[in-house]
Amino acid sequence: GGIAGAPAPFDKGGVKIALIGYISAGDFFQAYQAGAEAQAKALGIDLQVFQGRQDAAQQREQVLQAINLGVKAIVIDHGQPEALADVAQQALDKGIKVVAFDVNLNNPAIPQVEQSDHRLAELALDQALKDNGTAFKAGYVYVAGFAPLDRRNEIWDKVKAANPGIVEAARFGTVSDTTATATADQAKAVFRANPDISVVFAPYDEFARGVKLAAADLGIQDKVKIYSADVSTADIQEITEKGSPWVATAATNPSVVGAVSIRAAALQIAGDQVPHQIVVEPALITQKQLRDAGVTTIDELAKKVPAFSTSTAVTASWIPAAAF
Amino acid sequence: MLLSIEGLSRAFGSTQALDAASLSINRGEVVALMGANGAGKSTLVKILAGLIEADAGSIYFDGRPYHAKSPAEAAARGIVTVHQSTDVIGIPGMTVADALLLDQFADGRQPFFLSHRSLRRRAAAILSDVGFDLPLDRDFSELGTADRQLVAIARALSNQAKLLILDEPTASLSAREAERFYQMVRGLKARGIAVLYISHRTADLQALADRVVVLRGGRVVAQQARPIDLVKAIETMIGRPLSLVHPQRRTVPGRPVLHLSGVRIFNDTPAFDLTLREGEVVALTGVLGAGKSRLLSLLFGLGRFASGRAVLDGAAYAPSGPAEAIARGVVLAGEDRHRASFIPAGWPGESIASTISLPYLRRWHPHGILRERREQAAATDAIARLGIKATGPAASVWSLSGGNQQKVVLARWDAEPSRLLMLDEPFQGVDVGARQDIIAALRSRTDRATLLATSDPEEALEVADRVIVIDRHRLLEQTPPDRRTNSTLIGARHEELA
Amino acid sequence: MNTRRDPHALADALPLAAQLRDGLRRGVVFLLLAALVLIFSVLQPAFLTLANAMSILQAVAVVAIIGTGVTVTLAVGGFDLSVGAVAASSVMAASYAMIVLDLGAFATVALVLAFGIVVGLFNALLIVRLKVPDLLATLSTMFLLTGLQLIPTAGRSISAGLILPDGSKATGKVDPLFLAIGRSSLFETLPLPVLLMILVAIVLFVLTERTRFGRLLFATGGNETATRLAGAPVERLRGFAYVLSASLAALGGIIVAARIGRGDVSSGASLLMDSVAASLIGFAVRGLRRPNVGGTIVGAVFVGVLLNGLTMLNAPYYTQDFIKGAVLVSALALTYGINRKMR
Amino acid sequence: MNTRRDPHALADALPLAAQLRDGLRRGVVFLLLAALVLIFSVLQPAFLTLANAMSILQAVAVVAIIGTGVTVTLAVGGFDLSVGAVAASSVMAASYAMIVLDLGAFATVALVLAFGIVVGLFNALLIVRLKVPDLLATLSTMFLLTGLQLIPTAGRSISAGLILPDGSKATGKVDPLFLAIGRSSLFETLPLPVLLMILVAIVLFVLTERTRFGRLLFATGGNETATRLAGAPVERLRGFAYVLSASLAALGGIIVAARIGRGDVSSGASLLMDSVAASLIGFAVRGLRRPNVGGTIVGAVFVGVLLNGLTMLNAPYYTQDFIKGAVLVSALALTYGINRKMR
Ligand SMILES: Nc1ncnc2c1ncn2[C@@H]1O[C@H](COP(=O)(O)OP(=O)(O)OP(=O)(O)O)[C@@H](O)[C@H]1O
Ligand SMILES: Nc1ncnc2c1ncn2[C@@H]1O[C@H](COP(=O)(O)OP(=O)(O)OP(=O)(O)O)[C@@H](O)[C@H]1O
Ligand SMILES: [Mg+2]
Ligand SMILES: [Mg+2]
Repeated sequence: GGIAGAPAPFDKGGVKIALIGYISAGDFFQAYQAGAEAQAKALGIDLQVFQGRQDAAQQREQVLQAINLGVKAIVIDHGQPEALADVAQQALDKGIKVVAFDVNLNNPAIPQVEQSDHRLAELALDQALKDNGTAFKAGYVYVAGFAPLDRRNEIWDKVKAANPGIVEAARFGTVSDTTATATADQAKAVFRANPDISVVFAPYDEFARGVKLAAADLGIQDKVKIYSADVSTADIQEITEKGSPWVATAATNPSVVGAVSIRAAALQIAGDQVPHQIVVEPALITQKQLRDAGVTTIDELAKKVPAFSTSTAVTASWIPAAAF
Repeated sequence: MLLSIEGLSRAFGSTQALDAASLSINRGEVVALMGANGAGKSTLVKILAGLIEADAGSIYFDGRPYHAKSPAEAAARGIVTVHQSTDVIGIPGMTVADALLLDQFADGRQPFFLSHRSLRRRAAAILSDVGFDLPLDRDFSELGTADRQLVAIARALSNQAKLLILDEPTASLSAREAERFYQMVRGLKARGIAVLYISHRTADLQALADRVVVLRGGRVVAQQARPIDLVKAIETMIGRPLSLVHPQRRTVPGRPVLHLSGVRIFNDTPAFDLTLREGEVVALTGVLGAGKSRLLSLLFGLGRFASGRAVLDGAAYAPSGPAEAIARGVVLAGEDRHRASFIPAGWPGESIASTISLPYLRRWHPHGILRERREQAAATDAIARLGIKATGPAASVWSLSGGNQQKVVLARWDAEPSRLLMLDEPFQGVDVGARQDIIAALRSRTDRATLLATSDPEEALEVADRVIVIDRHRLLEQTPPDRRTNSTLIGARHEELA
Repeated sequence: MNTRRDPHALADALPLAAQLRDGLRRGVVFLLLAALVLIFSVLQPAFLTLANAMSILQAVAVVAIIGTGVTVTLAVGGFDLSVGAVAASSVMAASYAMIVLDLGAFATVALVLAFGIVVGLFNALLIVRLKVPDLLATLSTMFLLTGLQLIPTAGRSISAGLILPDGSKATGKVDPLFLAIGRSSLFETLPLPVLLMILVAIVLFVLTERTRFGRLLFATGGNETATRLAGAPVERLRGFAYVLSASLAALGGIIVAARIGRGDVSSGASLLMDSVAASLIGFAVRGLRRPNVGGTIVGAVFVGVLLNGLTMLNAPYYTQDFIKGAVLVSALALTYGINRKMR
Repeated sequence: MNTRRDPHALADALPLAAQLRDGLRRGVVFLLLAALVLIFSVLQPAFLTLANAMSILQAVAVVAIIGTGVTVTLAVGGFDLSVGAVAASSVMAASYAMIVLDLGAFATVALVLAFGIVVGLFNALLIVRLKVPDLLATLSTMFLLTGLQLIPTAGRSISAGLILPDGSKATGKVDPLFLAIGRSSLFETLPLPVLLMILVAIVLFVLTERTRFGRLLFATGGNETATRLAGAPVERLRGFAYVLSASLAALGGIIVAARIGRGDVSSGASLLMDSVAASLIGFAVRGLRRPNVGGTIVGAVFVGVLLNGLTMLNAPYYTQDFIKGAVLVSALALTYGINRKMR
């Protein structure tokens, strides 16, 4: 059924939208998808989800498939711009609306939803500078080739350049089935080789968990501080644990981003204008804040930190709020 | 002179397999190379075939020096070989037709593009040239040892060879195929093709050899041209006199061990009875594919009789598999040693000692932990008793000559007492001297029944108290006890059946 | 005239039931495939269109091409674990050639194929000359390449404007002609990668199943000693198989690079798994129970149809792997499990 | 797949040069290991400490344990591709048991090990009863599990407070006793996972190399027909190998779960690759050229030392894979390449 009072075609319902993801596994993407699905349900949208499975060629193929299926709009969630730009243009040519999340398709007709990795990194690093001053020995966890990490890396480079007192004593990191434990194994070697590291910037929660595990194994939890990005229920528990060296993380709520992406698509279908740049502001979440508020899960976080749970970006009176 | 070999030597570790051997062959001549197991015959063959290299010595072939580094090079010079091992003839998973044409694929005599029909036609042509009968579309792995030898022979004969080397090609052929094979070799000889021939069957040598060369310990110790005194040659070869006396039949047959009543091998084959008694040696003979191996494997629990009843030592006997058969005291030495008995080279369990101990691990290592000494002792004993030529119990079976490998198989099943010992083609490649010793040992045991399958009627007569002919899966005749007078009769019977 | 009793040739003279069983065994993959197509078409009419069929083939083309290479190494009794890494590093090599070295499409393709051949020769050297077991040799090549591909760019993906480790900026760009390899279609219907897949399939099918060369490849895998004794150059045959599989993997990498238009850092692990899966499923096709090129292609298409159909039905990604596994298990159980009574 | 030595090759006692060559061949992995330790200790004194040695062992424990299981399947002539997926789904199963089913540490461990055994039996069923080729059977099990592990939680990872697909909230939490499996140390020095690895290694080393049972395992892998004809229950032996490898993979999963303290979604592909690598490198240890438990452990430690040392020296991550591959290739070339003159 449709929504009474909504502009066409949402008054009748059954609008087809495709959500084409690049990365399928992992909490972030699950939550993003769940948010998108919830918003789609609230809008009576028939959402077709394609799984990119980290395969850029396949994701490109799926855009073509979505065009063949006759959808009204396509939401592209991450991916490789080079692989997508021309097929996105094909979709536009066929009158299909396109929304891109966290992948810069560099096309004025495509609104860009962003959780702003730059902002994430800035928030976390600002807090690190506030806590530790501008001169300290740092460990940095980074693996190149992952777009969000690469963007967060740009900020790290900038902050280092601006604060010559920050010494990057070691750079490590690994992405595998067991990212957290593999990173922990590396972190232990790093801490042994560089006992004077006091700050670790781990801009991905799996990395942060690995570093925390290493610090616990070595019994140096009180000597280091970990700053990260992203958050999940398990992360909250680790951050608030007694003696945890993980002191702050910066994050957006992926479900909110998912809902915003769908709303951007829906508004376009209804004929409204949406801004080209739609930024969902991340929030800084500190250990102190969490402990003080007694937050233990992501839902409680959403309830207690409203900035984390909703976004007023791109919405309209006829769009019902999604429940997630 | 087609081939002349001067001072050829080759050592494997501490074993001097060939020790300055010299030999020559003329065009159109059939030279029999004789020698006890481990004398160095196959080593010589392998060097000529381009499989291994000599340490010293020179070879001239067809007027030019010869130094083949691969089988392909040997074939290009006109030397074609049938090797002793039946494991190296065809490919499991490919058809018999493919096996027949394998070297034609390799040397380009076949067209690049193939069709199933032309392939089959060419393979059939090869078979009809030699007059053998083989199922062309069957998977090669399903062929028995004898059929495999036929494939190898047919393939070799289809080649344009100047020198044909045959290393025990007839070890498990029956009289009929062997006779057909003799005709073929004579035909080649008439066309001027030279043949270097290795066999432990005196019948072969008598039928074919123009000249014999006797090898001992890697050296040529004697040569004889026609007329050939085979007994003398054999005595030179084994280094002791040959006792030509057949062992006598024991007068007292013991208690029955196994009794079969009304058994059928297949649903539509006739039923038969059979009783085997303690202390007797019974030989089962018949043409190739008659069902000898099948009967033995059914008794060993590899499949079931279509009907009928078996009783072992008074209790019903219907083994579900080799494990149960062995537990009941029924053991089988299979006819294809590579497939049925040996662990591959480089893998734990390839040594002589562990090859012998494999069925007895529970008995010899009762606490589960391996006691190397127990099996070393058994192997040392076997090496001495059967005259196995080896560097020791820890030597790999793959370092043994063909005949010595076969002795290891026999030693395995002789290492512990059993009720019924079954041997399928037990003397393949075993030299005359060793065979006599083994036969004597087999016959000296009165605590078990022995049933052996052989395609050679002579051999059956030589070893058994009783000879049973099998044809198309039925037992045909149990010959009366006096074997010598009946030898011609069995031979005739054989011909008639074939 | 064969008068002998033949326990294994019973199939031709046997009851109808057994013949049916045998037919089922040979046809089970095709039956399952037909069933899938039927179900998906009923539930989602858009499934059974020419465009979607081409999408499916397009999606499986790379895996099928790499899979045929793996199949050839399986045929010679080996196993190439490095194909995924070769394909992944070919993607990097192609992008590097264009973006950093500023080469054109032809030079790039030639360079990447040459790279594949070199890797194949390296594998062949390890396996044939140094006698390193196949799995071991290709596994180390896999690690080598997984690392090697990252070194020229210090782990970064390659796209226009890349900053090189020495701080300078790459000046080249991706040649549109190169992109056409992955993105253009013949007569607006047949995507070029699909055409390449069909060509590779035909050539390799004929080569392996219909020529004496193919016989020797299988013979080498079945019994290397016997094949050498028959005078075949088994070493060269095995070497050939590895060079072929690495070249095909490089071709697969070229197609991927042309489709995504940049050099993306990836381990190639999923390409390896998927192409191995295709060649292994191929064993079951036509009940052959051995590596075969035709089966590999069918296997790849089979998985492609399954995943495409499930996606169209909006099945969550985590059920897709499970269903893939379940369908695979049933196909195998039917192919191998049936007919066991006959022995 | 051809892991066996040529039946016509030999290695008997020979002159001094040959003996030296042979010694080098047998010791090359240890020599390389010693060289690595030396270099790393000189460049970074913190490397050669007991604590760091324990860190290295801790890092390789899971891979080593899973690798020994793979080794046993290699010994019976098979290959278990499903171990990575079994370990990954054991991580999920352990967390599910505690967080959703609210079980304690003991019940959880029992449940996960039982899960491993069931998967092993399933593999054994496919391989031994239905005669599906090993690679094919374990590959499909891998796909099955990769999907299956995600279904109970709809693809989410599992931690306290998880929202189940039906909307309710999980009430359990991770038992601290369970976490101790991955995080506690004996006498403050020997981490429990390392202890487990040592126990597994000793038990399996003795079992495979020193008992009649081990002899039968290898015999089955060497020549199944011959082993059956010698009266051994080859089917049960092969089944045992798969049950063992799946159980060890489940144990590996338990350790991972206890280290990370939650159920993380992963395919297990890198666990598979690393443990296969360990068992294959094991071939080269002591020049055995065959699967062996001792070698597998040494192989895992070898890779662990390399990666730990390189990390300490701050070698960029992208060079590590390459160096790993290069070191592997040299070890292989030396182990297998030497001594070829003897033919
Ligand atoms: N690969 C090998 N490694 C070690 N020793 C070997 C090898 N091949 C042969 N030998 C040894 O060389 C000697 C000669 O073996 P060869 O195979 O030439 O004997 P043969 O005359 O063919 O014997 P048979 O009649 O039993 O076949 C034997 O002592 C054998 O053990
Ligand atoms: N284990 C087996 N596997 C495959 N085929 C077999 C097996 N045993 C026997 N056969 C085939 O069954 C038929 C009956 O042969 P069987 O081996 O019993 O006869 P045989 O008298 O021993 O002859 P042969 O001299 O060929 O061994 C032959 O065609 C043989 O190839
Ligand atoms: Mg010989
Ligand atoms: Mg027989």
